[in-house]
Amino acid sequence: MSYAEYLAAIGPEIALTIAALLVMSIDALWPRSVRAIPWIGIAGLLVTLAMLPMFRAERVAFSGLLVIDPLAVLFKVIALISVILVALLSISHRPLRGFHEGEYHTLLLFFAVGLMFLVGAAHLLMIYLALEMVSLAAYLLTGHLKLDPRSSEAALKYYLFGALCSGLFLYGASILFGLTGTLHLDGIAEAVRASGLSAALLAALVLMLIGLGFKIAMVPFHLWAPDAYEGAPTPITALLSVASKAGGFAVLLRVLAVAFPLEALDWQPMLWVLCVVTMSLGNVIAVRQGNIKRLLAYSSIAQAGYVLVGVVLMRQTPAGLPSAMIYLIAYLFMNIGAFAVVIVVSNALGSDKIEDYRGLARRAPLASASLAVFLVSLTGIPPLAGFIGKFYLFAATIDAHAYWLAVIMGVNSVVAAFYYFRVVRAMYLDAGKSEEPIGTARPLQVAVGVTLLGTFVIGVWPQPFLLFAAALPLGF
Amino acid sequence: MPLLTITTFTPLVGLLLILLFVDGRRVNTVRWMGVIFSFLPLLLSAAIVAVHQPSNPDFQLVERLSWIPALGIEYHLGVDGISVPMVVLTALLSFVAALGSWNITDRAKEYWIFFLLLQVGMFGTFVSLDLFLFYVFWEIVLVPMYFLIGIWGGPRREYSAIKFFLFTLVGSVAMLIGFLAIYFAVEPHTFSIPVLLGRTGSLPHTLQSVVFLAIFLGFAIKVPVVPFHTWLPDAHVEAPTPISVILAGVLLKMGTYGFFRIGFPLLPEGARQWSFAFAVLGVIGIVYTAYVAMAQRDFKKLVAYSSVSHMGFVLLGMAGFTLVGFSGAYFMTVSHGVLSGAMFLCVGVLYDRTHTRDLDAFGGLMARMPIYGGMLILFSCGALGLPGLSGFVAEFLSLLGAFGRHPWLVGISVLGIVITAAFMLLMMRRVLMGPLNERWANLSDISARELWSLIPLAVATIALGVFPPLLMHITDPTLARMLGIIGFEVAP
Amino acid sequence: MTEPASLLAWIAFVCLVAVTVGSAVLVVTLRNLFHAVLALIASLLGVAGLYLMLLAEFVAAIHVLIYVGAVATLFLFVIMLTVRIDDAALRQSNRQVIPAIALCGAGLALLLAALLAAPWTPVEEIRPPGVQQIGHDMLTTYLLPFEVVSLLLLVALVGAVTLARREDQRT
Amino acid sequence: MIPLAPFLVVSAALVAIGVFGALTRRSALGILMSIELIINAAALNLVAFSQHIRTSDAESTAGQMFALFAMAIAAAAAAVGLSIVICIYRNSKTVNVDKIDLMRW
Amino acid sequence: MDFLPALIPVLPLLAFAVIITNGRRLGWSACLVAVGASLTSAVLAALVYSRVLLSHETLAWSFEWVRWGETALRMGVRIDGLGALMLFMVTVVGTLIEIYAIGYMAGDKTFSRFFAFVSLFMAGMLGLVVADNLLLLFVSWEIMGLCSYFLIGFYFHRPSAAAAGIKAFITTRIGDVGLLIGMILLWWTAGTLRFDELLLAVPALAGLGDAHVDLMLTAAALLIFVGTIGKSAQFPLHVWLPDAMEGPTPVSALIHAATMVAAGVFLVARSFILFAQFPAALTVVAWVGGFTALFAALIALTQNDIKRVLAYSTLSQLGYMVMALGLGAYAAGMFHLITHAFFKALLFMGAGAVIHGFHHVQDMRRMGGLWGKMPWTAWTFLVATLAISGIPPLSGFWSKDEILLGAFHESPVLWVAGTFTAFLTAFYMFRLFFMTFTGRQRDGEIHAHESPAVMILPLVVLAVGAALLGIPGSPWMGLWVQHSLDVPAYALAHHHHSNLVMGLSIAVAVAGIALAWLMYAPRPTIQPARVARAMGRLYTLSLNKFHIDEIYAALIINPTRALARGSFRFDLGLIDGAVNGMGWLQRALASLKGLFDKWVVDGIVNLLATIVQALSAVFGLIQTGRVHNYLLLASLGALVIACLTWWNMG
Repeated sequence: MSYAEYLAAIGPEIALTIAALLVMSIDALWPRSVRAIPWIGIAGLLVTLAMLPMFRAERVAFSGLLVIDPLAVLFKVIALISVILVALLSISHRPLRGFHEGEYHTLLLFFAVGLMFLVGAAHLLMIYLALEMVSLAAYLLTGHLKLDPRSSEAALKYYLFGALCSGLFLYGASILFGLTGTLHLDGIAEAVRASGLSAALLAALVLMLIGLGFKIAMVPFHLWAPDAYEGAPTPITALLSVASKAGGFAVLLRVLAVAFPLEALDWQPMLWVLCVVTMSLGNVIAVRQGNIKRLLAYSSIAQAGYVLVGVVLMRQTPAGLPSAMIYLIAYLFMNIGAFAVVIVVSNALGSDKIEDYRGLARRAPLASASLAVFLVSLTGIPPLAGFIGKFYLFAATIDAHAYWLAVIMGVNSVVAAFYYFRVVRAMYLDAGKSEEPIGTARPLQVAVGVTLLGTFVIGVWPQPFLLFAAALPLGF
Repeated sequence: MPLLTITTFTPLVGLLLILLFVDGRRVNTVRWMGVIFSFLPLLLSAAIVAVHQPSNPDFQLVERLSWIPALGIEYHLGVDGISVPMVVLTALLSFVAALGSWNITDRAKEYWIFFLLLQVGMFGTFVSLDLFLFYVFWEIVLVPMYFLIGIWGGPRREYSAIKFFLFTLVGSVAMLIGFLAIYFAVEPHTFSIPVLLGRTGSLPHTLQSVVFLAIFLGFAIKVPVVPFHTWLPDAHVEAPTPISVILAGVLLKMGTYGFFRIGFPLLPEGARQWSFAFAVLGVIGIVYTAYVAMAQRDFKKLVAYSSVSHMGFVLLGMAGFTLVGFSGAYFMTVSHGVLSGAMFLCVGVLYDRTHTRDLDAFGGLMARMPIYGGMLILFSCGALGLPGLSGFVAEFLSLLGAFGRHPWLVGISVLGIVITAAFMLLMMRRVLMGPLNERWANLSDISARELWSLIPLAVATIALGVFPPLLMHITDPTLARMLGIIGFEVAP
Repeated sequence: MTEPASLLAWIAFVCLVAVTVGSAVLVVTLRNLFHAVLALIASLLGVAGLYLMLLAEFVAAIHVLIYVGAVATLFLFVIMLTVRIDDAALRQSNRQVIPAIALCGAGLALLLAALLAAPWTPVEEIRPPGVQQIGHDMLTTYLLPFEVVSLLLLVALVGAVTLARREDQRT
Repeated sequence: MIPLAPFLVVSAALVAIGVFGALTRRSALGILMSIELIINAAALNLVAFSQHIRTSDAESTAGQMFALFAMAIAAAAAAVGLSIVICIYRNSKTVNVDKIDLMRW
Repeated sequence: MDFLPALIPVLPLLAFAVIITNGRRLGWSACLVAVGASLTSAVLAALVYSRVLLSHETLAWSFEWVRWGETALRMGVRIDGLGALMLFMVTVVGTLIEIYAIGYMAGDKTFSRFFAFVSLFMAGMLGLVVADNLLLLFVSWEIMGLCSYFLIGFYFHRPSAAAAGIKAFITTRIGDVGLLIGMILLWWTAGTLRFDELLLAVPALAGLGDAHVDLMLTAAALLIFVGTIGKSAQFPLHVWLPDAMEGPTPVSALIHAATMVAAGVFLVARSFILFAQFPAALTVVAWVGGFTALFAALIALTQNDIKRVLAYSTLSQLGYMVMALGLGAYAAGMFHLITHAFFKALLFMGAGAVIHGFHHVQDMRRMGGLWGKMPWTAWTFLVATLAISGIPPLSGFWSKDEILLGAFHESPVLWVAGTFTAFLTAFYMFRLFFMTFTGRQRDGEIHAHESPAVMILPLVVLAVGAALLGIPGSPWMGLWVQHSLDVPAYALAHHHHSNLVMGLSIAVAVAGIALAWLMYAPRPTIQPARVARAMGRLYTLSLNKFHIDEIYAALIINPTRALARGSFRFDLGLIDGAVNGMGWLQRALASLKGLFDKWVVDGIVNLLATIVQALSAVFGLIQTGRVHNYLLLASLGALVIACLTWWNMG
């Protein structure tokens, strides 16, 4: 592998690492320039994002360790966009201001690097390594506000749960290595096809599923999510709910689609059950949540359930995978937008209780209108992004004749509407205690603007996004 | 000249203008812009009626743009015999409701924004020929309606608003599943209604009946059909007057229009299998809600239950599968739109003055408000099916149509007519007749603005009642062809 | 084909397994955390011995270096910092013991059943790759993980220092 | 030489003990130690497999390489874990998992 | 020029529109507009019916009203002999009553509204008479029903008037609904609603001998008769007519004596082709008519309110007409309708004059000796009373005699009942006359006065009509009226004259008058009070109208109201469960019984919402906040997944 090929394979990752190191050193050498650090980080991310199209050529790099294919590129785009937005959110998040911002943004960038490796990894070692890197960065970022007991408690729970799950994932990977004699996913697939179904293979799959399930907060491995989301600083909650979840989905897709061919081990019924339980439990518990971050946590668990529907059906219908992809893209904009507004409110009111959102419409018309748009889009009402995502998922279920799944999804979206609209009701229908308006910091306005634009554009003109998502060949 | 797109999106232009350029505090400018942008579609709908040739049953003024080729979805608009009257009715009632919203000053800017968005959704639903586009416009109506009921409504507005929203959402999810089942059942997959019209008749019968059930649920909640009707009284009682006019006058019609446009023509076999259940639900709707209406103390709830009862006729008329039945059902859709809209305006006029809707609180108002009394009597007579007004023509044609297949059900439904007459007259007596309740000694009669919003409706009721071909010459060719597609017409 | 394991090797293996599993049980049951860490060290040493049995000397050496040297001492420091005297008396395991025992027992049984019945393809003679082979692969095929692990360690370093540092020492 | 099976049993036992420890230890440190055990067991498993099963010559060192990286990562994870434990100690003066339930329902 | 007949109903309609829109400006002159309109239409009608009666031709004109696909509904006018006669009666009586009303209603502040509704009513009645198909007939039928509701409830500040209005409208509505179903059934079997086409279609269908078709047509006939029972207040839907007396007297005269109540009879006559083909339908009609006649006469005996007596007498006479039609004596029935319209209108107007003069007191027991004070009213009243009692040569005798003749030939039982009713009629009519006009004025302080000229004139004209109108229908002029009805071939053969029947009816009438003279003359020989005690139970039964109102209240009205309340509670409770609220949740979870109550009381819809809340609370609890619980649950979950998949795969 000549150095030119190195550069060609992981060019963007290298650029981002340089940016991260730059941010770290500037913070170390010129502490006074702390205002500029976040913008440098964002610039680095933007450059990497710009480089992505040049590095789109499909290839297998590092003798099979890393692969560049449409799935990887799409998820890199999702990862980078979400980290940029989170960085924007973090700038004006009051508790974070002046509290080790340098380290915070360094970790954020490394998190992004880890994510880019994760989505590209096609080798068990590489997957485990990237998984751990992302997780470690996530634990540290969650616990960043170390003076606030909630943040460190969140980090502890997140860490303990994550460490156990990744330990079991490693053990599962070792069994898989033992069965197949290779760590490359496609090598594993051939060996598995040859050897066929065995109890050990199932054990390996379940154990690995623990690790991946933890990452996408799938029931029963979602228990850490509500506390972690509530405790973590809000930008990080957004990061966890979108970026780390998207990374988890990328690996899950790659492992399930490549390493475990259906002929050998039919994992669809298992995933079907998990998907239904995730969707329903997430929606049902969210109904009685009083804290907006916890509510969005359960909603994010439920959304993971919806995306899983696409994963479950990806072998039955060509619409399976693209529908999961388009839903993830739509979900990115809706969710981060919602968290952006949560930050605006918590900066002004200092609380995340839904009661404190009463009468917000009069105090911050723009912010509450955009939160209303995000919540309505999460419910799946046209002409917004959420609807296109949900519609395509419904199309997949009907095309795959999974009528029961469609009905369950329908019921879930109705239950979801109930708690999303509880927030809308608090903002618009109930009367607030005070009237004085709430201002929004500039970076937050940019973040809300971008996400709002994303939600409307995907909703009204989804064609380019559908083409982009549909570019994923089934067997990749 | 894309007349349909302009009509549908004029309110949107108004909305954006108000949103971006008008300051919330200048209520007067907001009001005037709102009314103007509600009036423009009325002119445009007149233009549509002028351009549309009733004799040709095909889709006219068709506008076709490819929107999401990846899924084969097009931005496909068009009108025919059964959508033109709906567009006119929507335009008329929106203008009347806009007039009715004149004295809403609390958060006026938001009110008009939601009101205009509502109009976009309604117009879009009636002119779209692509199932996906239909669904999009169908759902757009939901959110503004939630806010309009939720913010400007009565004491229990939150409960009613969320109930309305969830009910309709359940229906639309079922409908979405139904549309997708049709989309995938037809080779090559398409959402466009004109293409599906010829094709879906030949689908396997079991599929058709199951899909029809799903789509039926979606429309039945909106119509509403009896077991799914409980959201209507709450939504009406709590909604501000102009919004109840729109809710009763137009939103209910989206359900019935759905049956005309999608339910029956696309799934004839399914419709035929469920025709008896359809008729039974219709009759239950007529008789049961008439009885419930009789027990009402609240004026608005009485009118709300009576409108559910009238929609029962639409179901009964369609279940007959005869051309006269379909014409009668469609006639009832339009006539009920006019009548219930007017009735709600009357309730509103009284509520604005007395701030109570309790029927027992009124009495002898005929002496104080003779013109209002006259109007209320005219519309109540229309509602109870007095010949010479549009209500009777609709009821007569529907029953005539349904008699062929369901003679006994028609017999039972007639009981509903008697009970409707009873509670309408009881209402008239409690409000207008009897000794003048001294609390209302100084009530002012109906104002010019309120009168001028009622007069077009009165003219419409009388005109349709005396000379039905005014509407039927537009709908007749289209319904005839639709029945041809459905393929089985029973005797006259 | 390597000759069947000599008696001596089996005895050594059994001792090592006893040490490892025994101290592992101690780790999870000892009430005093300090003793638990010592048991942990013993267990890790046992594992290192097993590596030697598998003729993976380099892995054994690294294992001892990292675990016994770094990780165990780190644990000791943190225990010193956080565990107060009166903590030792507390019953260390909580109410979940019974369900935990049942769960782990069942899990272990199922796992063993699955593993032992699996179609392993054991090779006749063990020709373990030497250190030289590992070194060569580390910098050729596995160069990328090598670099990425360094980034990971950097992340861990930056993060751990940020969190653990006492706040008042504002530089 | 010792066949493969005993090694699998040992590592499975260690994993079971590790999970048991994670579930029952009241102190966060206890849980950390148990998790270390699990990771070691997995590494042992890897090395055992890399010695015993036939692999393509390109991947002859895969098992050991994975074990090595796993150890490095475990060390890093331990460091992060312990720093979080210290944070928790500073904030709520205890590392006892039973008492750390500020956020529930 | 043949659309001329179409103008007849339109003129009063225009008058109605004019008066209702600018009622204030017109004020008193509204009556001129109304009377003018009815006069012009009377003249037009005269032109029309004179041409039709003299030259035996039928004028017809129609236009296409509604079209769907190929079938179309044509609407229009058709005047034949029957129509002509009705036109003559309606226009003459109607105009006279309007003139009378000018006097009677003078001074009432809602003067213009009264004439507006009277004009609308005239339009409805004329529309009914000239209609060439059942649908236009039904339309005008309902418009008349509405006017009767408004005119009965004209003094709307009086709660009893409003209640009577509703009672009238609902009861007639029940009848109308029967007619509606009958029309639809007819359309589905005969394929048309136009009378001329029915004349051809019905015999053809009956000829087929298909049992099903016969059944359908008989059902249609009976359903149409239900309409008549409603509108012409036959038993059992007669309860509304006596209460309708709450309205002003001109209204009672116009609507509840002459025209509207006769509409039911006219309907049967118009669609007689349907009844004639099926004897079963005819016998039902006959018996209902006969029974109503007898039943109403019995009640009239004991009534003390002057207008109530006349109301029951109208009921009785209508029963006669329906019986006549039922017996096939088509011409006799219609001739009686014409003559009855004249003398009953006169009786009501006379009573109105009495009430007007007697300061709105209607109780006969306080009257007496008004002959001296109101000579004109008394004379005209006497003529009418003689006519209704069937004393030759007045019109009542000829028409009633024809009916009894028909009854004599067809069904002896009905003939006996008819004759006995004739006796009762003569008795109660003269009881009324003697109590009102002869003897001393029992209530001293009310000094009655004669009515103004504008009221007297119509009385006199009608008196002349009541007297002489019998002649054209009597054998002296060769039954001209009956023949001009161009009795359709299908009507039963005309019966030859029988002296026995004529003699007996005269005798019965004279006996009735004599008995009345004995009981109620200035010096009664038989004390009515003693007779009342003697009759005992029968008297009290007849006094409170055989408790029909109470029976209906118990059987129909209250159960309907209870059903309505029940449905509303059902709607609120079972389906909607509006009674929700989170408080229920905690208690409901406590007890299974609570859950049952929840399901029944809270309703399906809100139960779903509550179940979701309950589940949410339960599942929310697994988030205990303690990490090791999470770990336990997670590993448990993993194990369960593994086992399930293995079991599923295995």
